[in-house]
Amino acid sequence: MSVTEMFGYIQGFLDVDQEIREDIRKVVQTLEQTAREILTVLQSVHQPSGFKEIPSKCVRSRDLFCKVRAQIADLKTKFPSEQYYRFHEHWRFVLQRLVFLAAFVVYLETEALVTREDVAKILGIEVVREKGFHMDIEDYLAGVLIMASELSRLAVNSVTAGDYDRPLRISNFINELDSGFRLLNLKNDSLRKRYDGLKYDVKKIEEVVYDLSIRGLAKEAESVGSK
Amino acid sequence: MSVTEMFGYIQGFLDVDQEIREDIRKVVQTLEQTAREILTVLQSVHQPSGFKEIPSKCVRSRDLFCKVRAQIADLKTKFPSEQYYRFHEHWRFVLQRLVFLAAFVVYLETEALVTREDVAKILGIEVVREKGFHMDIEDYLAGVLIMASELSRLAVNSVTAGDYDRPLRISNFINELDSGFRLLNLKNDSLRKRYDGLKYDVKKIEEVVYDLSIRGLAKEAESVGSK
Amino acid sequence: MSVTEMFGYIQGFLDVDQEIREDIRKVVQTLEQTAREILTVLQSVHQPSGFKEIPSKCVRSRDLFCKVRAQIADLKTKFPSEQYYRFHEHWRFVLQRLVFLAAFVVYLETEALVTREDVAKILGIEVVREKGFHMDIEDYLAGVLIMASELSRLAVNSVTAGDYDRPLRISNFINELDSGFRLLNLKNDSLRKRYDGLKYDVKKIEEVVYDLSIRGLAKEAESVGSK
Amino acid sequence: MSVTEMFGYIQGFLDVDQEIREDIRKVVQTLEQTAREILTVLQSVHQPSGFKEIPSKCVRSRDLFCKVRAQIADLKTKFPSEQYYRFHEHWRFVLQRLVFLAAFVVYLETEALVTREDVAKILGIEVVREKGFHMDIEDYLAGVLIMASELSRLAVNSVTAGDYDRPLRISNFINELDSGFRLLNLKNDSLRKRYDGLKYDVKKIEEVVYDLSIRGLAKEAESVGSK
Amino acid sequence: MSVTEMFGYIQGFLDVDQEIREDIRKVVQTLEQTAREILTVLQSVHQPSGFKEIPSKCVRSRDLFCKVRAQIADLKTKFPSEQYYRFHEHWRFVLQRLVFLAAFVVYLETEALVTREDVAKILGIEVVREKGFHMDIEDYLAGVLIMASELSRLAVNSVTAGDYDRPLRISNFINELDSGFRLLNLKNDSLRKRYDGLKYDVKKIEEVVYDLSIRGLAKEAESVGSK
Amino acid sequence: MSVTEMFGYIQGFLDVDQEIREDIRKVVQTLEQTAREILTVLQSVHQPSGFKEIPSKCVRSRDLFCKVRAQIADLKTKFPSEQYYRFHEHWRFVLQRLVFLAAFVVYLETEALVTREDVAKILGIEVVREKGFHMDIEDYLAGVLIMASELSRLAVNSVTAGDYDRPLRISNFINELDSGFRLLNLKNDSLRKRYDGLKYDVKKIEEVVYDLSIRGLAKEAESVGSK
Amino acid sequence: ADTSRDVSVKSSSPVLAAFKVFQQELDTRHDKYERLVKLSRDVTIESKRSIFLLHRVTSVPNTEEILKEADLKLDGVRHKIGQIAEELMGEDIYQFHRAYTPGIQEYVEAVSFLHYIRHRRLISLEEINARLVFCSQGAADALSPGSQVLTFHVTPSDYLLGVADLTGELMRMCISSVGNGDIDTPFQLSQFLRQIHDGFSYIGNTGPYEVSKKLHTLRQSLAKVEDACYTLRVRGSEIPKHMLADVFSSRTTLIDPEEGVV
Amino acid sequence: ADTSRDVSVKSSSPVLAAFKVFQQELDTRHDKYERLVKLSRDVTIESKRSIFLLHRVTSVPNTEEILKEADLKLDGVRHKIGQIAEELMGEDIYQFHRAYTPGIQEYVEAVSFLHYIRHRRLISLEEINARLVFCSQGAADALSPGSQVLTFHVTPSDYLLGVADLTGELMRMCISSVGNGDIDTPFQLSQFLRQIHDGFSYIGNTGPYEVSKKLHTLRQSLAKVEDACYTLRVRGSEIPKHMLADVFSSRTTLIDPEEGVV
Ligand SMILES: [Mn+2]
Ligand SMILES: [Mn+2]
Repeated sequence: MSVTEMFGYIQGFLDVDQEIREDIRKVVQTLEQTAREILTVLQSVHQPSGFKEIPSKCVRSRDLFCKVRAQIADLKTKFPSEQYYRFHEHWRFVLQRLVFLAAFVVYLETEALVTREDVAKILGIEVVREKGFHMDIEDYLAGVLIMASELSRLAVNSVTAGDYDRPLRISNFINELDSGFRLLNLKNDSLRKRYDGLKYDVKKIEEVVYDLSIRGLAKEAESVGSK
Repeated sequence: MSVTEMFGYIQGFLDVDQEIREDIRKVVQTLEQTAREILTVLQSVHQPSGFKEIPSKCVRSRDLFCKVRAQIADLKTKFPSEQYYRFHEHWRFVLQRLVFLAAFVVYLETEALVTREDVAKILGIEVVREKGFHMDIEDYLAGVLIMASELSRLAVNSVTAGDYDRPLRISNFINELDSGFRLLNLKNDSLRKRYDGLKYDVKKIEEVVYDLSIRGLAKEAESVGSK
Repeated sequence: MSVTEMFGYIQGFLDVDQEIREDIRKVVQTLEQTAREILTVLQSVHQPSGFKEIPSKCVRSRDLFCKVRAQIADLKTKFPSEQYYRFHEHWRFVLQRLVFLAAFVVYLETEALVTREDVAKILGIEVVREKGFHMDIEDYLAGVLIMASELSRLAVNSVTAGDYDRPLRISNFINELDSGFRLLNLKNDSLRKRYDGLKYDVKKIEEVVYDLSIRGLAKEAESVGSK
Repeated sequence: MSVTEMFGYIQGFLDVDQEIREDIRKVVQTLEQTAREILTVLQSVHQPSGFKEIPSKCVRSRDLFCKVRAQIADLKTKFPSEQYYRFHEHWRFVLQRLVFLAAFVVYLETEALVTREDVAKILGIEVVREKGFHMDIEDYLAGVLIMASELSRLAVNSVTAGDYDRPLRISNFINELDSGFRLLNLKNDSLRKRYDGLKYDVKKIEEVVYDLSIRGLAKEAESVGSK
Repeated sequence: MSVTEMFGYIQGFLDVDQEIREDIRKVVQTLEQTAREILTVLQSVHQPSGFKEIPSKCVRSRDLFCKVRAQIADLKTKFPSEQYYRFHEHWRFVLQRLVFLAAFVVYLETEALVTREDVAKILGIEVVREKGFHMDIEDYLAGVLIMASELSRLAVNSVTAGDYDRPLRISNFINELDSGFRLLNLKNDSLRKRYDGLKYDVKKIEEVVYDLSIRGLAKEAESVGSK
Repeated sequence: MSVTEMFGYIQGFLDVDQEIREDIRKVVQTLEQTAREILTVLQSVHQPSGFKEIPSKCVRSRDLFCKVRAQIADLKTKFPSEQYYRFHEHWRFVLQRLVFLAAFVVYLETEALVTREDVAKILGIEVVREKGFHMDIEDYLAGVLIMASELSRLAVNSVTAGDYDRPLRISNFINELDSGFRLLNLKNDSLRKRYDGLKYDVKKIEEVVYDLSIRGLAKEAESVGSK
Repeated sequence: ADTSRDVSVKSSSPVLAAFKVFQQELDTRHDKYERLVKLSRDVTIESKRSIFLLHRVTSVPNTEEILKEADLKLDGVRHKIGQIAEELMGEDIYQFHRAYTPGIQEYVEAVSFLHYIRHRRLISLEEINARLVFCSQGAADALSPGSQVLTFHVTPSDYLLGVADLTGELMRMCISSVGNGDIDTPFQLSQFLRQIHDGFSYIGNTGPYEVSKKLHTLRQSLAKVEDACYTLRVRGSEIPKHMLADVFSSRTTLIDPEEGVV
Repeated sequence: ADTSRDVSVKSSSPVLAAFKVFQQELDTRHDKYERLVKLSRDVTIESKRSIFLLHRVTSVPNTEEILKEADLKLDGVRHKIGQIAEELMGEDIYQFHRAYTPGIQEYVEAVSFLHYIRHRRLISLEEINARLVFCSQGAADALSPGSQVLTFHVTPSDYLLGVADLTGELMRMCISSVGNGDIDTPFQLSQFLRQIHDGFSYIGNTGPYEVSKKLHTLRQSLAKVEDACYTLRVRGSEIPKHMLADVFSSRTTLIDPEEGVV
């Protein structure tokens, strides 16, 4: 095989790789678009008027997650499933945002932490790597931490909207989350940094609960906390 | 000695250094794990229900410090004791966390500032550098400042838990600490930065006391302050 | 003049410059020490018991300002007076702290804003640049803003100490100051940032006044607020 | 599953990942050591005296590649083969060095470009990703480009050693290589950058040929060039 | 012990530390000054006229090293010898420069690599850490690498000055040095980076030898190279 | 118009912008491909055998420029013509390469500098901005400078190929170009940097001419050089 | 002989003739760029001063006076932008965009701040551009009725970047309002800022790169404003009912937390 | 009631009166700073153009003409520096130093380049300052013999930074000289550059921070110049003795390598 033939042959490989990346980029762009749409829907829960509409906003988001599943299904067709980590960087960012959005919807619906299994179901992907396009564990954790920060904002705005119970429930939830993370021996730099941010969220929410409690607006606090 | 011999000889030195660092890193990892465990035990004092359990939590922490002492004893065996500052960076971070935890336990037990001597005893290390693996003074101060920030959080959560006296006592303690630090002529950058954070803690706690006092919940404030 | 001579000549300049800076640094260190001492004296006004002792604390501070004047007099001898801005950065920080301390003393004594002229007198320096070591206007303003922040803390602690009139007077004073600052066109620099902080001080004091007024603890509050 | 259980479970995953990485790092270190040994053997070809010994040096290198194959075989056992790209960064650097060394040996033996298949054989890895630990195409190209730069050095040193024919042959070889690369549509940043370096190698070698030709030391140049 | 007493006590420690550092800084400044003087003396060897004066320049440098020894002797008195690594950063930079200068002088005198023992003697320090202020091995290596880069400049300027033999000798020397470094398994980042620079020096010098050899100016090249 | 409408409106702009850029990128890719093809054709002039084939290579290149013109015609349809500089960065790089190729062909054909008008014609674009997609003056100059560097390479390879006249003609040409560039006031940008490179090209060619003239291989050299 | 080689380049050379043209073309371009940079700096400074002036509205009784003064100041700025437009007449504006974009962004910030204070809504790009129509100076001399009209177009990117900075000023205004006992404004501002924040979230990373950098500051500003509203709400929750009428009659928003705010 | 609190601040308040004075003082200061920035930009651009002009000396027969033209251009720059001096009259120059230091450094670069070309030596700080003496504009009107004299002092730091940049231009000049067949200049330049390099090494890190940053570029420039001299030397080594007289009579430096250069 001459050098020219060899390089022609190699160019074939490179072309395939570049096409795959181009295809992935395009699908990821549509995913980002949908993620932004869901975000816009969910951000309205911070409006004073938005609190009553939480259920309907969740429903709307759930609808949009159908679109997400279709787009991820499309994404999966763009590359051999066992090369997940080869192209991981392309969708990593948007997937973390989607985990956040899914976790936020689930929290608003049930006030519980979405499991990795549930997120996988909502996004239409696998839990276990061996089965195909899956939920990377660090991305799952990153998404959950983004939600924690959103919840501290929600606690503040709940009070503004006159809902004095929600902050107490958020406080308990975030504390539980914090304990969970403390079990982990994080090495990953960006995740570690995000986790440091959680401490501020915990503190912020505690201060909200404090403000309510000193004014006698949170009589339930103790009963909730001590159960 | 030929150049080759000389460099072969030098490689020997470099290898030893590498191995020492590798060994230190491993022990430090176990220390970090134990530090996280102690933190988990102590975190519960911020819970409304946790206030009653402070004594028992302190006991549990004291138990875990046995483990810390064993691990630090192990750490000491990994390098010649007079080369403390050569490898200082490896354990600096975790040691400051451990000082914080020790200082926090002592505060919860006695509402007093742990001395450097006591910290050294709790961690199973020396006070004076000449005697071996010791308590570096800047690390001691850094740990104390971490505790100050934890106490401002505790003041807030005390109120939520209905304990209106504790914030006043914390306020006095923190003020004393602040005066102490004002005596110091700090040059060290990271320590100086941490110390600047202390001002916020002081202010935060004063505001908690204010909130109690304007609502007539802190009649003792003045009597405590004037003693 | 040969290249070597030329560089020798320039080196001469640089050496002199280095020496001057070294000398300045030393005097500035003593100034910082004195500033910390004055601060320690004045900090006690935040204590519940400290309110009665304000006059005596002011006297003590005034004494310490003698020391400051002597140290600044020393500082002046270290460099040609018309090169003030060449070395400005060295004393800028401490001078702002000293303006703050002087302004705080004057406020505690008279509840009025110290003028630039008065600060200059207290520090033993000139008002006008042409006359020698002088009070830079931005440093004066920065010092005043540090005091504003201290006053918001004082307003909070006054209430704790049971002095319900002081916050109202502070409120009026700070409002006047705020109006003054609104007249200025600041650059995007550290002074601008400090001035942004003033808004929070005003807000905090307004909250204190509000707390007092809704509890009927400050009848004057009403009259001030509604006129 | 409680949050605690869930996080405990997640920690398991994280631990496995970290152990794998630790294992890989260790094997990669031994590979780097062997790569340095091969390099030392091959470096002697740049010595005036080294030219006669090229065949024996190649034989010695071939021996050392046995060790490389054993080490890579070990590396393969450290992680599931389909997760190649997850851990790619760990061995990428050393693998490119090994490709360079293999390509250099093959060039010295045959004055031909090693094929990807041959490199894979020399390193004891697969060509096709599907079959297991394989020769990533970009790493192959990077290794070839490192060799090109080594050849420009060899051209220079050949002249010093009195071998005036070799530069001409290298020039033809490098030109062919350059044509090959020009067929590629490179996107990859680091590879593109390395490729830009090839232009300098081409130019350098042309200047060596020029130097020979203007001094009448390279009569064969034209005949070689026109075949 | 009250908090105030304790902090007063701590301030004592901090003061000692700061004084030590201040003292060290001053001595290091004088060392830097002397190092610059030696550099100025040695840089004249790059002048066309400077080549004849190499011996006298070496003598002058040797004289200045007396001053260095006195200054280092002074430095040693500034801190307890077993705390070398606590203050290492202060003199690290200047010590590497001094190693370079010593290595350069020794090379100019003997065309051999200075040993760590010799450097230690020239600088008046110990080889072994246990004996006191010693020659850190990485600093020794860094200094040697700085010299390598200076030698590539010297090779160029030798030719300009009409000395065609020196480059060949430098080339052999640098090649030997390169082989030596290849034995090392460098982890240290800054050292590794410096070592990468050595490759360019090797190449640069080879090109000088090439230029001489193709013009028949370096007939000795082969004989030297093959011995 | 509500805030939401306003952002929707702006989003519309951004979407259009994105699409335009995507379209431009695709056409630019095809242009880059064609540019590489032309380069491959022209590279062969550096081969000893290539000198005779220059005319035929130029013809082949001229053919490929038809393709370029078609592709640029396509590019023009992708955006409003008066917004050339909005998207300039996208084609800047490839356009400079194409100017280089056009200038190189014209030089090989006529040994004259292609005018801006001619380049514009070869690329099928305008000279004047007002008329549409045009030849930016800095891109034209950059392309010319790339050619200058190629010509210095050609001068070297001409000698290898036994053509001793060409370097002299190139020398005169490049000198004229250099004089032209000296008239310009450039900013500290990439063009300035490239122009600095021209000095090295001039120097290299001067060296070739010198080599020829001292060997009496170019009688014209003398006459040119001495007039 | 040193310079002998070069003399061979005759001054009649067509290459030199061409380069003389290039020289002029490049110098003209750079000079124009430089003039635009200077104009942009002027625009920036005067816009900043207008913003400072506008912040005074939260502390004086007569708002309208300040608004008028600010408008007058901005007329001066617009005059400068007119000079920019003059410079750009017949040019591809994107060629010089980098020279004047800082000034234009600051102007957008100032003018949208003024607009918000007066109308409590976001000024549109069209509204901004509508006021950037000028008579060309040359034509103005002739006073002819058909004098040439110059229009300056703020780009959507500059508009976005200016609005992103506006949020910082709105946050400052919010905090000042609370300090001055004004309770309506903070709630209004939090609504408005939230809308802008949601708008930017919607645009996300499809906008210019600088926007993503400013997004973080925007989020912080929003958080500060939301915190301020939160504080107003919790402290308002304590107000004794009987005090409402006589003490803080104007603070209607706080009367009854159950009624909801907005 | 929103603004009621603030009305209590009477406009007759001494605080407000004082701040009105501050306002004027700050604005005056900022305006002056801004004018200096603009003057500095002008100085920079014209100095750069002088440098470009001076590079033409290696390619034209009549050096003196270009030097005169450059001097004329620099007269214009000095006029601008005179305006800077005017602005700084009675001020602490270090207060505004940051505004005009880039321009002054560029001027030092240009004027020292011109000086080197003419005199082949380094201009001194005194020589530079000696030409920066102006008549104050006000006084110039009166044409009085005792009119006020303004002097501008380049600081040692600005001088050093300008000279550091000069080395880049000298390197360019060296390479051009080789390209133009001029062989004396490169060796002269390498000597001169080496002296400057040694001078900077001697100053080391005791100088201003920016110098240390420029030191790396200076080293690279020196290496390029030393390489050029090296090349001249090795290629010169091949010259056949019999060709010397008739072909390159002017290239005396290359005649006999043994004789040494310079
Ligand atoms: Mn702004
Ligand atoms: Mn320059």
